[in-house]
Amino acid sequence: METNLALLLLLSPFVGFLFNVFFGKKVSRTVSGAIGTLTVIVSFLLSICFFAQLNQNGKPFEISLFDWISVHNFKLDFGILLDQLSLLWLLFVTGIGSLIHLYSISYMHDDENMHKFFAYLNLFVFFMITLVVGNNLLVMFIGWEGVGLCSYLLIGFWYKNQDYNDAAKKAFIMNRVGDLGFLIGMFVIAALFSTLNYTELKTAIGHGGANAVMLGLAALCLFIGATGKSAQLPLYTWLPDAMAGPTPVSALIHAATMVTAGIFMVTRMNFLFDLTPEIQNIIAVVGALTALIAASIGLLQNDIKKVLAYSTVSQLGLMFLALGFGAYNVAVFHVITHAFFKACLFLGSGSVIHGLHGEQDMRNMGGLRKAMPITFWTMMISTLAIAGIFPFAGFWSKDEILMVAFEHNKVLYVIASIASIMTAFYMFRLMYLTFFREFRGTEEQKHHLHESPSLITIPLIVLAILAVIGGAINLPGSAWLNHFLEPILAAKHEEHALGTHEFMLMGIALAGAIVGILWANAKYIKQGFVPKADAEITGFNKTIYNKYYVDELYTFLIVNPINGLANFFRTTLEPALGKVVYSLGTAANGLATQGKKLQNGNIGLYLFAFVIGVCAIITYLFITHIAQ
Amino acid sequence: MSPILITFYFLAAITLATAFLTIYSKNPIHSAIYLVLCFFSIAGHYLLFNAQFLAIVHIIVYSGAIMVLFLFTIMLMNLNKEDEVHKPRITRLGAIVVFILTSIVLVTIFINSKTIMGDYDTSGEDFQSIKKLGNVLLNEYMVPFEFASILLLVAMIGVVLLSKKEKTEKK
Amino acid sequence: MDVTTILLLLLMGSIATFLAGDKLASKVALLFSLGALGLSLYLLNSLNQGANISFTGSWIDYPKVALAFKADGLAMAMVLLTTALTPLIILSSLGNPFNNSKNFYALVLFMSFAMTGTFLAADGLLYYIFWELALIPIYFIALIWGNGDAEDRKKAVLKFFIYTLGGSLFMLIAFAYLYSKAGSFLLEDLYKLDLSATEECWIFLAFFLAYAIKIPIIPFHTWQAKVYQKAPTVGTMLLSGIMLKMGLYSVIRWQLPIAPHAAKEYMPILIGLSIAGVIYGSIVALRQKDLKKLLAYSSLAHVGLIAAGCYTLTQDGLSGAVAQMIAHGFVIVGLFFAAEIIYRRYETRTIADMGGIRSLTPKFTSMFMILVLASVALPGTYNFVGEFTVLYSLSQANIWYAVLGGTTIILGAYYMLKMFQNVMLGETNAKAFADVTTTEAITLVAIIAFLLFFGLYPKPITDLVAPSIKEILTIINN
Amino acid sequence: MNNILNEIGIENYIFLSVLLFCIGVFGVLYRRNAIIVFMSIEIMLNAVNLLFVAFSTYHQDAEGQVFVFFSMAVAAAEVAVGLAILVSVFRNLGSIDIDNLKNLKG
Repeated sequence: METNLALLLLLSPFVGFLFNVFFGKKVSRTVSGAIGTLTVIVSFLLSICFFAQLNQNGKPFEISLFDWISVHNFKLDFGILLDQLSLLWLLFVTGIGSLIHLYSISYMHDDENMHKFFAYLNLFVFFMITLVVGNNLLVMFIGWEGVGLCSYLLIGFWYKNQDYNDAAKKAFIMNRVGDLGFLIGMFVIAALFSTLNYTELKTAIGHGGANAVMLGLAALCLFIGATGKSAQLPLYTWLPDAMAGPTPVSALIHAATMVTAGIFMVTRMNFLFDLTPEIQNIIAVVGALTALIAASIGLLQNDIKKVLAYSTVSQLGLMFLALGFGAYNVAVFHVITHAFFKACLFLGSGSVIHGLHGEQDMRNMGGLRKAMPITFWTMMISTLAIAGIFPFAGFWSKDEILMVAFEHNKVLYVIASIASIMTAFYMFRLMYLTFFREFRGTEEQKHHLHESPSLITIPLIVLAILAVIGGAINLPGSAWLNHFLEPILAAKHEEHALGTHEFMLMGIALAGAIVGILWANAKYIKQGFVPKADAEITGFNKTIYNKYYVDELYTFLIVNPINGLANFFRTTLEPALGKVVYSLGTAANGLATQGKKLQNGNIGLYLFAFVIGVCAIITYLFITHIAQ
Repeated sequence: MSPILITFYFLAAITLATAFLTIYSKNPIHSAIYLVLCFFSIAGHYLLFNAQFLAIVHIIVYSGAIMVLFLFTIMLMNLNKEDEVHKPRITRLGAIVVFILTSIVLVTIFINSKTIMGDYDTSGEDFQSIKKLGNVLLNEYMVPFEFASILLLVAMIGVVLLSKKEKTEKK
Repeated sequence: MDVTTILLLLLMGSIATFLAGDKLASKVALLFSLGALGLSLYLLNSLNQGANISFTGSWIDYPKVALAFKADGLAMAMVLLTTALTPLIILSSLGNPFNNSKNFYALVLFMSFAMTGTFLAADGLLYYIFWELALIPIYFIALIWGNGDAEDRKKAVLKFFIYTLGGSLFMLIAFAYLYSKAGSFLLEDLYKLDLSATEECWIFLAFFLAYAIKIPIIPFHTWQAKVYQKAPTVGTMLLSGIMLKMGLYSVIRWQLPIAPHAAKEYMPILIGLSIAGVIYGSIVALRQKDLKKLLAYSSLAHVGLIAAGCYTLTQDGLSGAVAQMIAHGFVIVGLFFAAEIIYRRYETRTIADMGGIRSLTPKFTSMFMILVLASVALPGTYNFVGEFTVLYSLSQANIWYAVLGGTTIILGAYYMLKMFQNVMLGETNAKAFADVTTTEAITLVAIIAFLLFFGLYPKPITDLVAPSIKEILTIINN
Repeated sequence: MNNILNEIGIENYIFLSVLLFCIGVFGVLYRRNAIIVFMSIEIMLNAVNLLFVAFSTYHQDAEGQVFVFFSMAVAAAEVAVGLAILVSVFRNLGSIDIDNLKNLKG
């Protein structure tokens, strides 16, 4: 029974995918959307069932479905593991997934390929569930690559625009760089422990005795995989470009779920990372730097979705910071709250874009507060949450990260704090530019301003509520999440007793957030500043606006050399190699030409050659005869 | 020196001299005549061996038939003039060098190989009379003998065909 | 009932196709190829039940050549690859009108016959005969029914023919030498031979030359791209789908067990060359303007990885290589067929002339997409199973092999997706593009179904192949 | 009957034959006139024939003489055909200078 339910949980979105692929075109758009949504809701409900069951007996549920790949030292089966971590992820993946599916029914209604959209979305949920529920690394890898594929398909959903396709391709390829790291990490682990199964690995690693260098290598490689999927330095540049996809996609894949896969994986393998402090340090530094750099880029972006994208990168950086300190539960906490408010923000921005018929540039927005009150209020709540204002969800989770940072490393703490001040600033900049003062768009657009339909606003409201109360799952003191995750995490983490120390840190964080907000307020409300047109941006601002020219740098350092090499190979080396082969033939030809000259038809010459040859042969025979 | 040895040297000298002159004369007719002399001297050698049958056949076939053919051909081609251009000097030099080389090689080989000295067997049997040869030819070598006749026949037909005027090709 | 029946059936099919006349040729050929597929499945079944389906008979007394066919799991896997791909290839060609189609299809079946023989032969000379026999039909197929400028084609095909033949002659020399040592060409006798180190080196190199050209491993690949481009798509499929595998299979069956010590000694160089091929092929593919040439270079990259797997001399490497061979055989046939489908409609193979096909033909797009993804070894496709196992075996030998070989998953994604984007996506092309016909769809769906099924459940093939590989490995390690 | 070789010695005949043969070779190389070349060939054949007869006597056996007989038959046929060819060459080319006969040139 449980097996069947687990299979249903896994396969339900896949059924939705199949339906939409084969019949989606025949049924009406609403039906295809409804079925797509329903299948995800089924998974969500089942996740709740399993969750309730786990809460009761605390026993993880693990089954092996069939043998998959076998190599000489171990067999890999295709198995499902439903434990605390995977169920937690399942809950918010399918939960937020259902909301976003619901939202998409309305959002994508005018698109002729809506059934495809839902097919891909369902496929994504399926792969995401696979990623989460797999009982070994390789099954996770299926999901890992699968969500990458869906991300590719959905970023390039409007495939007629080659820029979007480029963005999709970029996302896929950068992810694949990480995937190679993941693969290598798996190879190292498999070579060391002859298994990829989590439970077996945990015991095996627990026994110790493994080569520390190899363990470090494995951890590093896995982390490289995580940087690809979770958009960390140096592989983060694909995520802002990924905003080319439809907004629900950005909300679901590039904010709430897929990009957290890296955190999931690191948390999953926490017993490995705990043994490799050097790698943990690297993770922490990478996370902090990512948070800072992405936040600073976000300061000056004018595309509403780009701002959110950099915000996502920055928040992911904070989560990795926590992971680097071994505070897995804190990272998971932030993942969950972040999923709530970031999804809400993206959906809200989608609602705005929907209302403005595709306009994404904040310079052409403004004053939408009155026209779109629900969107405004839900987004406002989420913005407060992400800025870390008490008592919204983001406050609690972010505060914990900062506290952990403070404990371990003061420098990283400062960096993270600066990043969160920046976050507060750019988020409120976004809000002010979008919703306050007068509308700056065309008359035509102004005329059509309207609040979005209820299918769009309901998910917004739900998510906004969650953004308010989400912090409750791990309030200091009660710390339900910490307890819940205890069986998963190898190392025990001490509770933060709420002393003065902690209150002071909370106060500092809150003050920082308020400083950021006031700064934004002064600049965009009081002064009424509107960002300049692209051409007028100068100086350091220009560097930031152009994302520190990192894309250009990558193009210059990696893409161009490879393309140059490809051109060199194609135009120079290939023909040269071909010529080498041909030269054998040419040599034979030359020999023949020379040989032909001997055959000149001169009988006298032939006779000479003949006689001399006879003499030579006779002499040879004679000499060998004598020698005997 | 026995008379026989003197005869041998005499004949050998004639053979070599005429053979050389055959090649050396500029006029083909002269060459042919020297060649006839050469053949006759070789027939003399055969007689020295007491091979009468061969000597006769040799004179008939070579001096009679083959040389007549040569002479006829020379006359047919009207080659009795001394109009032949000699080969380039280098070729002639080369020919001489090769001649010497070949001679040296062959002579050295025969010198170096086991020379047979002293008494030679004399079985006393008759082995080269016409009667004996006829027996051998028509018993043991009957088939090759018949083939030789076929060869000559074919050669004859071939010659006729070859020397026929090729009317069809000219058209 | 033994494996000779398959060979006979294919040979008879070839003759029957020739006699059937131009109108019926394709149908007769299809029928016989399906028959061969059925027969090989039946034989596979009896092999699984423990029946002996090998065949040994005498043929020539002096030199001693036996008519020996060895049908173990490995050989049967390759035979099945051949007999399964042949009907698909014939099916794929039904949309093309060929002049003299009776000759064409007879040659296709004959080639299938020769390749099957190569996979089965257990006698050196017999094997060599089949090996060279396979070259003749493809030469004519590419020469007579190929595309592009006739002079250019002639040059490319002649180069291919002489080049591969030249390489094979070294193998013949090696066989002659082995015969002088063993007094027999039989596989088992050759396995038992005790060669000195120098002898092994020379034998190994002679074999290597033959196989490196056929596979091809860089820098012996120069014939490949041009021939793939110039040959008719059916020829390209036969070449890339099956014929390349002849080289790889022979490495496992002949080269490694006969000269194991040399293989061990040269291992770093061999793997290095193979991996260089992976990277080189991928990079060259990036900038190809011709669709078929791009696929040719992608094929170069993939077979490089397979060869690297073979030369690791481990259980994983070999079984991964076999899996990858089969997967690559299917996927490359599918991809070339996709290129052909586009060619049928647009009459071009230049990537720049395509674009925007997706909006016109959703079904074809999906199938093409799946093939592209299989080619970049997305988990869930059989290619992933192969690539994973091969890379794993490489990582066991040296982690850097796996890192360098693994660049294929990045570069492969790069060039394949770039190609897909330029061919299928973008603004709608003004030209009409009819969606796939039924036969085209059947062919593609069959390939995709195979790849996906075994991608999730590769056990049957792994189990089939594993005993033979174990046997070969014991010979290698003795 | 006394063996004649007892008085002359086989080696004399061998040297004679060798020299005669070499003169033939020399003629073949030295002359351009095809007829003379043919004559040289005849000289070489005769050199061999002479040796045959000498050895026939040496062995006291008829076989050598039989071979001379056959060799003569072949020589006769050869000369007949050869001369016929020369005649036809002369008719076509107007010359029998072997340096002019270059039709074999590849």
